[in-house]
Amino acid sequence: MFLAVLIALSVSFLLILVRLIIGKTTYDRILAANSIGTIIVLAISVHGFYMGRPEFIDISIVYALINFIGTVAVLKLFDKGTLGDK
Amino acid sequence: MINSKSIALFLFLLGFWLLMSGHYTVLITSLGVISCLLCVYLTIKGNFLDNETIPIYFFPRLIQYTIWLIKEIFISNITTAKVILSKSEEPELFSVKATQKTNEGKVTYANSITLTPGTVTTQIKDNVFEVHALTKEFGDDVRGSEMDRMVTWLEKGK
Amino acid sequence: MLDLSIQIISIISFVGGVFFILTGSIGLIRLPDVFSRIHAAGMIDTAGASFIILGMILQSGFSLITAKLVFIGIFIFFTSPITGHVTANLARKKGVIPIGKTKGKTL
Amino acid sequence: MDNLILKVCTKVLFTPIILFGLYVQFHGDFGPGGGFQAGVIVAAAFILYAMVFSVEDCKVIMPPKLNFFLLALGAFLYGFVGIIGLILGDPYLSYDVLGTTKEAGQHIGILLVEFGVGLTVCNVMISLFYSFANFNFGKKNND
Repeated sequence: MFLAVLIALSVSFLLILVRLIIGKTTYDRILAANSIGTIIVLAISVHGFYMGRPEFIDISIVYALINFIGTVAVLKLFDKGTLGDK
Repeated sequence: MINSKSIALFLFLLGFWLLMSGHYTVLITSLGVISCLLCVYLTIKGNFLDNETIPIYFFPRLIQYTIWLIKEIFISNITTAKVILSKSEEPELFSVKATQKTNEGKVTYANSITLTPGTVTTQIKDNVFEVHALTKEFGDDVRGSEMDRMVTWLEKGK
Repeated sequence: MLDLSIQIISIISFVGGVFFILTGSIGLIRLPDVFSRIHAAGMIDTAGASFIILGMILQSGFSLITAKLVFIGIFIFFTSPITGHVTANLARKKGVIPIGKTKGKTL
Repeated sequence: MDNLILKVCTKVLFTPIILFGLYVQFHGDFGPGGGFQAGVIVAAAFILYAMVFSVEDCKVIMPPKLNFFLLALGAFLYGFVGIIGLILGDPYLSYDVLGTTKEAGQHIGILLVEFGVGLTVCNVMISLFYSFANFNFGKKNND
């Protein structure tokens, strides 16, 4: 059952990867990267259950965190051209 | 320095720690209490321990609001799935007025709009929100301003 | 009996989550512009994630793992609208014109 | 970034992220984690705050002087725990002599060394961000 969910998550990962590659605008790519992040967060915790080691969930919390902060950083870089104040 | 907000934030963080930890020895739990105190101290030092950080007056009505919001999210998810699969999207852009007074109320309203798929807040200026909707029905839902009334009700507290 | 029904509910919940995630990714490819695609991404973040997390909660039984799964759910629910809004806001500010009609005065 | 939603939500998220980092720090010997990851998570909270508000606002919470002091303190703690073992007649960085029993000594030693690593990593990340944040990537300001 967990394996089936993992396979479905990989299929949707590949589908979103298509959007990430064809892109058009930068915002499409950022959006697709953020969605891939969410998929990976889910995949890490499902994989933890599949392997019988649910302490993998800590890692997926960290991944969700880094996904959010990374998206904010990329958006700020496109907005201002720098991460600081200038 | 020690007021209702700092105590509420401390209790919230302590609950978070105890739920995460799972090892209730004296050493680890006392380290947890020190960590929570450090976090509260950082907010006081950075001078941002205000109603936006921890809106305590939201709490009495928060559970009822969350249940209502989850119901809305579920309904609009099904509608969005139908729209995507049946290729019947006709996006539109419009602006609505928000009746909330405070920043935290406005942010809750804007986040609730974005959290229900089918509608996205694109810009905020004072109390006018610009909203992008996937179809006309979603737009009508936002213009009918049921969510606005719910958030204003949440904001009033007890 | 109870065990079996919990298993069945958890499988239904996984199927629902997978359905919403696949629909969201199809929408992410098929919809015409950035602003519409944000709705599809929001669907992955809300319905997809919460159904799969619900399925895992039912599988794990009641323990501290449940609390951590709930934290992931709350965190995703908290950050998904922020990134969605900021992306839309930036695209709008940089002059991406949305497809479709605009009603009344916009900002 | 001048965005109301981002500002309010960063204020809300700041303390839980730091607390999660400290959780990873102190539970390093029970599950995945440890000093290095914890330091990066805590630093990520500061970096998020500095990006959304401004570097100056972040310097109110973590002044550069305190930052350098903590950076050095972490490395000092690591070395100091090692040298205690050396003084008490064991090899460098052996934890057995720190507590009354061997087990307790191991626990305290690992906790202290990991704390030193976390402190150093966190403050190195923050000071790197302070140094390079205002670097302009060849793009003009357009607002």
